[in-house]
Amino acid sequence: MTTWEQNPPVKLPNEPAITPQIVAEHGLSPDEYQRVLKIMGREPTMVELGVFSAMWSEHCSYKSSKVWLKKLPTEAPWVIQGPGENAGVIDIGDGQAAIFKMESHNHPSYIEPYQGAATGVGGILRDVFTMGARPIANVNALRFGDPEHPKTRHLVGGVVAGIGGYGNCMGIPTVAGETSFHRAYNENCLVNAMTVGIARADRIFYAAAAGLGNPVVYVGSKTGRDGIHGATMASAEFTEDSESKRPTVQVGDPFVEKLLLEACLELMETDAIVAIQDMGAAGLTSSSFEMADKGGLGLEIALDKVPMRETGMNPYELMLSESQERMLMVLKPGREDEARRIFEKWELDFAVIGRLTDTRRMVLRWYGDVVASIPIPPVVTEAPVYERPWTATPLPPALDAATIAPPKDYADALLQLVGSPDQCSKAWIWRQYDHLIMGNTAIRPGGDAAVVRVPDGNGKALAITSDCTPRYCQAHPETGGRQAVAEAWRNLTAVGATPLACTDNMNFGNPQKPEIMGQFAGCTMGMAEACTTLAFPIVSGNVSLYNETQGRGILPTPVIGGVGVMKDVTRCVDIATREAGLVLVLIGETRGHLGQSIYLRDIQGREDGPPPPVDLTVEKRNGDFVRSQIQAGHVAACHDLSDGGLAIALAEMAMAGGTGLTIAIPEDAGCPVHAYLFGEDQGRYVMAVRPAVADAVLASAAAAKVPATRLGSSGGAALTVEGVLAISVADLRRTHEAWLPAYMEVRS
Amino acid sequence: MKSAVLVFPGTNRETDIAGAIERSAGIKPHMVWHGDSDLPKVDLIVVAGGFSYGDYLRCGAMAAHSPIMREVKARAEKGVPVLAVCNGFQIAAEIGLVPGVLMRNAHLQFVCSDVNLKVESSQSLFTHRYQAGQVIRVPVAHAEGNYFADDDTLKRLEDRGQVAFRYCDSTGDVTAGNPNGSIRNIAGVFNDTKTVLGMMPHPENATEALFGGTDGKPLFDALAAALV
Amino acid sequence: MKARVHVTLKTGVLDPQGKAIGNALHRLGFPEVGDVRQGKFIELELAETDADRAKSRLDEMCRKLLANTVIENYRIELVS
Amino acid sequence: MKARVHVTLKTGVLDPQGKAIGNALHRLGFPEVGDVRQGKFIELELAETDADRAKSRLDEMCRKLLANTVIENYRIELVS
Ligand SMILES: Nc1ncnc2c1ncn2[C@@H]1O[C@H](COP(=O)(O)OP(=O)(O)O)[C@@H](O)[C@H]1O
Ligand SMILES: [Mg+2]
Repeated sequence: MTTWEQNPPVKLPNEPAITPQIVAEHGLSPDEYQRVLKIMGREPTMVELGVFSAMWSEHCSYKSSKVWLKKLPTEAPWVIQGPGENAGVIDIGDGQAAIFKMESHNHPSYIEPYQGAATGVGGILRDVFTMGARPIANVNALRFGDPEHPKTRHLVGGVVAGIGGYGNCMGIPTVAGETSFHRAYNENCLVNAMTVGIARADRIFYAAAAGLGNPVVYVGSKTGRDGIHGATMASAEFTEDSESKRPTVQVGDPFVEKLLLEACLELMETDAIVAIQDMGAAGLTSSSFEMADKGGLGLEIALDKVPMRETGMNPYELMLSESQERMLMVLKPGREDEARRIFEKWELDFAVIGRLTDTRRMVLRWYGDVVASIPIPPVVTEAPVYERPWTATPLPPALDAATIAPPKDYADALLQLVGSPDQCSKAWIWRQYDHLIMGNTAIRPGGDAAVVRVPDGNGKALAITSDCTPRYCQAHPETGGRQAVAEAWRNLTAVGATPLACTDNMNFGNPQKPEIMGQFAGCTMGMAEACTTLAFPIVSGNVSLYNETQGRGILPTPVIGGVGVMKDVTRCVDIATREAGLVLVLIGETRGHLGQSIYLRDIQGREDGPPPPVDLTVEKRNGDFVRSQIQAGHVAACHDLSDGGLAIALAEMAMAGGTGLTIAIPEDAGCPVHAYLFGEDQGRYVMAVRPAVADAVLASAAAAKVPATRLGSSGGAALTVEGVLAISVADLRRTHEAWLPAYMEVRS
Repeated sequence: MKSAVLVFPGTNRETDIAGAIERSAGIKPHMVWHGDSDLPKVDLIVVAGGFSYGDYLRCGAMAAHSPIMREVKARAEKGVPVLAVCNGFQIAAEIGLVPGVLMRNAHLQFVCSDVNLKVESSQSLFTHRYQAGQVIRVPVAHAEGNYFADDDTLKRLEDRGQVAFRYCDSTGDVTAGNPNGSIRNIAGVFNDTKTVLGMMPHPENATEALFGGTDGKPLFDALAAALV
Repeated sequence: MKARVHVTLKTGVLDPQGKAIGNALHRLGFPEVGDVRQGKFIELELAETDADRAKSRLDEMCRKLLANTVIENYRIELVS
Repeated sequence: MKARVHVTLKTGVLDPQGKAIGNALHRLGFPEVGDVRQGKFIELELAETDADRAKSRLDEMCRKLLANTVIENYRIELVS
């Protein structure tokens, strides 16, 4: 028996009685509140209620998604740490580890695009450096509403500036991403940020607290009233009155985060840290519970010791604040001064705020009084988990390409596509991101995957990409989930890298609707299958639900962030065909699948049909072949085929290299010309092969039973499909580069 | 060549430039924390890129007033060469080591991109490995690189050959290719003894073939050759 | 007519700029400086002679563009 | 004591931010807007009770840090 049980916690001045309304405002259902009462054995105080509300929010507890996430494969011999820590960790050789994760900041970015996106980047960076890694690359996956929607331009401008503003100041290159537009995101844009870092494989830092009596230390910025209820906000569907939730947006300070990064890495050079955890969503609450729970210990915190930015703050606010740029650490006993000196050198706050106990309770004190005392294990183990009802989306009936009209003019159609919002150059975006700092960027944004040399890594590099095709996921979630993983794997392969593992960001609508839950279930099953077959496990991830406004949900968007390794960075290739005389070889089988294609949507104005099937065995066979040819040095440029099919891929290669390409459609194509050019069959690549080895490459493809077609060659100043179209590379480029800057020029 | 690279809170391109120096000079520079009391005796002082003190008030303004910059200024006045890149240029301009100021980019956005630069003068210890008029390709990465100086200053700079680099297109046309609105396309300037070079572009990120090309390397080679 | 608009961060919103300026002033030997907040200040010429109408138009400009009312307050002042 | 400092670009110095705001206002349907200039606005708390001394200290702060007098003017105002 500890004293708190005889003396229930002290109430705060003016503390309201807990009414059903207050419970509801904390996002807890009546059932969930009953659980709270059972765990506590009495009515909670407001501070305690706030803690439960944060810990049991969708964002922190994964209550709707947990049962499905368990189905994802998370292991491989090279996985050091799978999901469950701040970020995933994989072995990349030479005693080094890559640490990475993706995270969403969708709702905050919609409300305040600059700060929402900026603090999203700040949050994911902390997740990675809290584990001991120096971040080496940032990635951003963005989904916006219809370009014609009055808010879209403002969101694009703010989000891009915010991502750049934070990453640039931190000095971490932003090297890859994706950006697309669809009316389904009109009221719910998606901002997913990923960070990849490098650490010594034998010096990874974890969150599990250990050592009875050890000091618990707060470092970083002071705590203010920002983002109180942020965690619950991220889990609540938007309604008309979301305006009233506005003040919950946090402001980031990338300069302080840069100092925090350097200070943490400096302290990590010593052996003073026992455990470390960043304060992200639900701030001090989730970080302290996570540390204590993982270590099977209790924690006593003197909240009055927390560095505060404002006067008059109370324990409730301190526990729920989402002020940025803060960390919680457990130190070895007696190492406080050493740590303090480092943080003070970097002009950061440092405070010993508590101790580890063996009570397995979270005891919060305020100037001596106990204001909350919560048993830790049940908050975690008895957190609600829902097996929400779900209904599967049936596979739409097949669409015969022959029933879909060819374009009136092939050249016009291709120009229209390369200049469309989704297919146009995103250079306007990545030019605002410092993608060159650190001097390790071998392949810049604009190709398939970015390639970044690993510092002190014996010439090895990481390939990094993010991918998802939401319209496929909408049409058939399982295929869409499979495709997202396959495309990420393919993009890594296309630069010559060996895909190792991925992180995911599951963005969906309201999981309480069976069709939406069915999308989640379907995508997860598809992803699981693809990850297993491709030996590409998920090592970290994030779920963002309730991306829904007035009953309209977003397209299901399970974004995959993939990481692969190249032993020798000099072997990587990009998509640019820079020289004449290269032989263009199409790898994979072309059936002319037009269902859910970009051609169908953007040229024919139809969003129907099934997505292209993904045969994972074929995917792996084709990809392994392509990689082997790149690594052997036979390939000068390579591009996978995705949105817009062969025609778009060739156009992108020609534009990137500034050289023309000429191909002929094979006689035995087996499908109409427009299906051959724009079909989105999976598992395909175009390789630009060095002429001297072209025959040998085709012969080894045949030996490996990989379909390979000699399409034509590079040279001249135009992209030519014999008898079908000819467009100068200059015209392609002009069109490709025009849309986004012109659109953003009219800034609002 | 003994060199020192200054590190302020928020500096973030110090490793890039230290790498470039080491590749050319074969010796690692001293990394000097802004709070360290003394600056080692070196042949070259480098003020690197980044966001010193967050650059929240005006780029370079806060770092310019640090004690170590007072020392840098004193050494520069005695003739010790100073290379000030990007945020370093902003700091150097703030304390008057080089003329002019750097304002917000005209388009108001951060810009990271390769640019073409025309080498205006090969008569300096920084540029003697280039030919005058040569066009080189190196990246920029900044939000406040819009160079400005009044007419008198500009006239003086031009008359004395103190413009080091100008933005241009691939043919060397210096009325094109301006990424930030800089007056007269000025990308880098010398002090009047040509011992201090302030420039916005990052030659350090163009010193390896696979990572941005090698057009920035002659600048470091030149320093390494001159300052033995 | 000439107008001035002041845009400031709402109380409680972190002001990294103000904080950095305060720290810098301390380092430069101004220990008397306490809290510092930074804001924006915009001067506009208006082809409008009616003060009321000008004010209501300025108010609209602030809400639409000049201020981000999620985190900022604004104040309008007519100068002449 | 509380003080306000306004830092503005000198006339003749190009103000891209002001220009961009002006253009954006035109596009948003405010054709009555003419010239726009943007400046900074800094509010400081001072542990100082003598107005003259405060002013001279503020002047020093402006010259040393808050304004770049090559391109900017500043104006000091004591509020209370
Ligand atoms: N927001 C962004 N930030 C950085 N790079 C981006 C962004 N959006 C798109 N890109 C880059 O543009 C290129 C094309 O993107 P995408 O069409 O999605 O490629 P893919 O079809 O190969 O997945 C990629 O190199 C990608 O990294
Ligand atoms: Mg691709």
